[in-house]
Amino acid sequence: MSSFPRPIATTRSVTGISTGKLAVWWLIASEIVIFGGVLGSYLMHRIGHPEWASHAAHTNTWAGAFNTLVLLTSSLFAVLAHQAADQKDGKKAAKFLYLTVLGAFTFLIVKSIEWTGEIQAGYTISSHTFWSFYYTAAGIHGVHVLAGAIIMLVIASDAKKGVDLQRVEAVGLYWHFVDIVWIFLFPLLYIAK
Amino acid sequence: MYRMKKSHAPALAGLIFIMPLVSACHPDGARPTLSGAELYDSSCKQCHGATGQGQLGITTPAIAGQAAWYVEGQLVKFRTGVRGAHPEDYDGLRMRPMSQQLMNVAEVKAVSAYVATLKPRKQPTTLQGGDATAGAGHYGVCLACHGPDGKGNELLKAPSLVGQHDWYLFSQLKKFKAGVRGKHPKDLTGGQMQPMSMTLVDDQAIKNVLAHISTLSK
Amino acid sequence: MISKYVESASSFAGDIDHLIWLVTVIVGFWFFLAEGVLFYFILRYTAQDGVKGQYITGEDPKQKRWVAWPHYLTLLFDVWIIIAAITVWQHVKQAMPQADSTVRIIAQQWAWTFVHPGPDGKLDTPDDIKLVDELHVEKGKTYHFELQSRDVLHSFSVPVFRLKQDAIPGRTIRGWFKATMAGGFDIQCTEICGIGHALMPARILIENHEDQAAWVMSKSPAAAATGGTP
Amino acid sequence: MSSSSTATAQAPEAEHDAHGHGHGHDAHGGHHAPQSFFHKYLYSTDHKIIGMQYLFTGMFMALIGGFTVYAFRMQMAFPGMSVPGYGRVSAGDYNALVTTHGSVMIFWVAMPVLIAALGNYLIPLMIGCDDMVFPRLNRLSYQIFLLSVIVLIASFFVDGGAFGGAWTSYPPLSAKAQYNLTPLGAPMCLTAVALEFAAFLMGGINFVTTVMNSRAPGMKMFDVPIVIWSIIIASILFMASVGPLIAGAIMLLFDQTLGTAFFDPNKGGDPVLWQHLFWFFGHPEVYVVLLPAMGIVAEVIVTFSRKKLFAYKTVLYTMVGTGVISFFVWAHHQFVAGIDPRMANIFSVTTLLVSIPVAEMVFVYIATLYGGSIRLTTPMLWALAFIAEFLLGGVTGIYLGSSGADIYFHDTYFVLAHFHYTFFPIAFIAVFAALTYWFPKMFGRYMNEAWGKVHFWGTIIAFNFIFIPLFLLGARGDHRRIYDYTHFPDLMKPGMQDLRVLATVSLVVLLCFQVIFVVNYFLSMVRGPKASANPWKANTLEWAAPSPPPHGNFPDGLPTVHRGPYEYSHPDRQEDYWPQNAS
Repeated sequence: MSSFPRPIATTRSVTGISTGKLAVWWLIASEIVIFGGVLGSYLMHRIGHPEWASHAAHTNTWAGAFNTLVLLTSSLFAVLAHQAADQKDGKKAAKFLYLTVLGAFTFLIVKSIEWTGEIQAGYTISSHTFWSFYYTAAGIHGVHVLAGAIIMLVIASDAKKGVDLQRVEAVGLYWHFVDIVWIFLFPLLYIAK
Repeated sequence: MYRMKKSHAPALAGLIFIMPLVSACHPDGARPTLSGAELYDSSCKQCHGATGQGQLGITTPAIAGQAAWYVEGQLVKFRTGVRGAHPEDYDGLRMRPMSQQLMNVAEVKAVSAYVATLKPRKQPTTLQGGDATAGAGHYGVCLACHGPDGKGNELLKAPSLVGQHDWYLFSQLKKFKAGVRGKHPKDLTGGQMQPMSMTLVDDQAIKNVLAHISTLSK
Repeated sequence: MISKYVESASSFAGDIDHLIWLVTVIVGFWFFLAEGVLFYFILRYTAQDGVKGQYITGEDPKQKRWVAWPHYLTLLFDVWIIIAAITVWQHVKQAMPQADSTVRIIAQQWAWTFVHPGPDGKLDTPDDIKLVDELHVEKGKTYHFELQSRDVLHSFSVPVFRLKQDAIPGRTIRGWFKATMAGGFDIQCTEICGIGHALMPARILIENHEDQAAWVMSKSPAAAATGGTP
Repeated sequence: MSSSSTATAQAPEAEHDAHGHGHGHDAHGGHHAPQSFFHKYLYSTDHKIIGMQYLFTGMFMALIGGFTVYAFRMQMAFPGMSVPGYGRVSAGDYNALVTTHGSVMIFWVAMPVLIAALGNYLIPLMIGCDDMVFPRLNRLSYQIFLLSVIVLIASFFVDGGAFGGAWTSYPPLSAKAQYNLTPLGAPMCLTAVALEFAAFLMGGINFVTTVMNSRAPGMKMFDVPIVIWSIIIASILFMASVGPLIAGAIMLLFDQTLGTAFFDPNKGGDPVLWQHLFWFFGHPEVYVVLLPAMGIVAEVIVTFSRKKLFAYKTVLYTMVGTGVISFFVWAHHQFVAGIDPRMANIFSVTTLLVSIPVAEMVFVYIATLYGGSIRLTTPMLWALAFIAEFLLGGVTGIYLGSSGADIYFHDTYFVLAHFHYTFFPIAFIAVFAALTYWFPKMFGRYMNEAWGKVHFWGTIIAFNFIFIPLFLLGARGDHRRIYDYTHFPDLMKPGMQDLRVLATVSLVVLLCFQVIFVVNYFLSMVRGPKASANPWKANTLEWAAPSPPPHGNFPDGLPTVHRGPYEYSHPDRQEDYWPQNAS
């Protein structure tokens, strides 16, 4: 696809913000309302059903806390990758992006171990509405983590060659957003008991 | 560019002419009779299935191969509120409006004849714990009307039991026993069935006789 | 306006009809005014040879008031309608006057079951009268209803009462009505509830005191034992 | 060479010569070897081709929507008849047809044509650049949309048939196969809608960033034509409102397929939650399609009345205001749905408030006509008809927003007639205005005016004869989604069935007149007289490009903007128009 002719439109920047970054901001805006819908519905149910706490008690708070830490660390790497990209150091940016991806996969692995345990204990997506929300909200978030990891791998391989370094910042923005969503999910699904 | 400015007046006039003309072609009354197969496709298939085998998920019975006189009789009962109008008869209340999709008695007859041509099938057993040998004894009461082979008897207005789902027969026997089915004063055949169902004293007896009935169909 | 075509058979039907009439007058005025001006402009300013269009920006406050004033007026009329609408709404849906009797309405795919309290006037007693697709009420009595559903959403609608309320499975929704006219009318389901949605018509039979009493007696357990329809 | 990548194969070569063949746009030179049909039309990243793809897909879906309405209206007028071309419409068929009609017309006709097709075609042309900023994302968006169309159409043919629980898909009916009897149709319909949302989210992000970042030099915020603004505001509205419904759709899909109980009251779920999620999107959605229609009408009436748009900024602010208020009105669909009755009071107030910006928009358009030099061309007739017809749709909304009156009107034919008086002007009248107005630009030829007017009058008159009877029926208590009224004695009173027959006959007349349009449209593409670059003498930038515009849009270099889009009949000018790019 390298022969793809870029229209002149892509080179303009009336707002002064790069187009890619602008698009990521809009993407984040539309994602906020999606997660807002899930979390809003969950909160409404949760407030109406205090007895759900007995189900929430079976979530693995330590795994959740560890994952929070993993994501926060990976966000730090994303910031470092952005800094490196700003200094036009593609190799270094790629290195930090790979570390971010490592964080993403650690998160997913911990998550899958956690879920396996819970499903074996009989808490499946259809066993109770709390668990339906638990798997749905975390599942949608997990898909975002996976998508972010794949995009970062693509961008890192470009950045290594010094191509499209401005994308490092854009994907970093997206990654911070994914982290912030988790910051909301963690207390709502794990801590509130 | 604007040369056709004056053209909308004739078009308008033409249209005002067309409207009542079209309205005059009132195709009401021209109600073509549909074939039994077409009626079945449009009104029965969605619940009873293309081959008339019924579905457990929506508690519709197998109707394939049931005699035309019986299907017709039951459809008429549903349409007139003789069957399926008891407040506790959840499934019957679902069937009653569906039977009213048929526009007239001719359509009821046509669709009944079509249902009779569908092939009955042996249905999988869903009830556990039925004793067929014990059930054979209970079946003695049923035998008089439904026949030793369970294929029913038109003279006695007894339907065929062959190829029917055991869960459906179970629920209907329970309804007869509870007076949810067959209690309507105009339901003469249902009224005959009601005391017969009382000979099956408990759920175990019902399961036994159903186990026997399932051996009748192959 | 509405009552010319659909009888007005409840104590609040007149209020709703009056509200509809008020809205009709107000929006009718605006509608015909706007259409009139629109058609006048179209005819008045059709292109003529040698006449150029005028250059009006519409940004000048003097010009803007031609849209600003109508706009303030709409706001004023809106407030009027809102006040009238909320008054009616509160009377019909929020206030619950003292009930003389209570009926239970159970919707299902695709039938209505009406539970009447029977001779003792109380629900959940053995003499309750359960009827499918037939609701008997007495003229002039205030009824509360308890609306339930056994499966999906339904909506209990009695056009002659101007009354409508959705039934939600798992909940009991309460409301009230007071019939003011004897007769038999349609009850409709107005929330799509599956393929039999069109085939769950029911009738409401509004009876005078004597007829109602006679009907209750005929349905009492004693009468049923001697051969009443179940 | 550039003609090989123009929007249509029959692009008049002479047109290009008139503008000089020195297409100096840099990025494109030399890249395009002659492309195969597949590459050119199915795999193109050119915004004009993608716009046409959306347009023609939308037109095709309108045929499906039109056929379904024909089938079920025939059943209502003549219960039990074997509808020519369909057969007996059973109760189940009827529900599936109504559901398909509703979702197709909103999600697969109004949305793709008004937002995606016109947005794609017009945005780069009207802001003076050569393409969207993310052409490949644009292509992906169309491909996902096409997939959603395929999934939807496939759902008509699966076991159990198409979903029949209305386009609102309220659970528990939609959540369980035992209730809706369409075990495959229901999840497929929901999947198709979700895919379509994904496609439009991509498109929306693309539109907004393109307009923000890639406007022509000199084009300030208030130099952007209203139609572009309206598409952008609509895209933002869509992005901000669709999230909860996407979340809800995932939850409902899990309820259907995985056995969760988000909306199942027997297991701790709440069916009313879906209604909130749905209408939180569903009501802004009305304005998502209304605003582009309003924008189109603005463009057409200024051009054919040779007038500056009255109070440009006011129009813009009312559009934004409508958008903002539309987020606070959703529960007016649920007045009698079992919500807390006190909530109805709040939503009644907010709902009536929406009437203010919308009324102001209409006032402004009427004021624009004042002192104009009005030419009643086909596009102008459509635009004026939009205002005239939409007014009735708008004022009847007041009845439904007034909580007290809605108790009676809720879910009757009155509601149906009301929203058809808004949606038909939006999705058809305004679209016809757009298609006829931009036809010379899209295909370099004129449409036939005489047949255009026949089509116009046939459509408008028949339209009113469909829905005025339905208003009357609604006022008489006729409720919606009933396939056979003969079971309701009160709904079969004298005259009521005649009104239903009148509506159906008018519908058939309306559908017949559409044949005229289709023939005129496609025949004019090849046979119509050739059009110049700016046949209507309009100001906006798309008319500075050749007709049809080649790949890259502006072969003489991208334009620079010197003034606002609506400088018609300026006193300092001899000519009654003043293009935005003229120095």
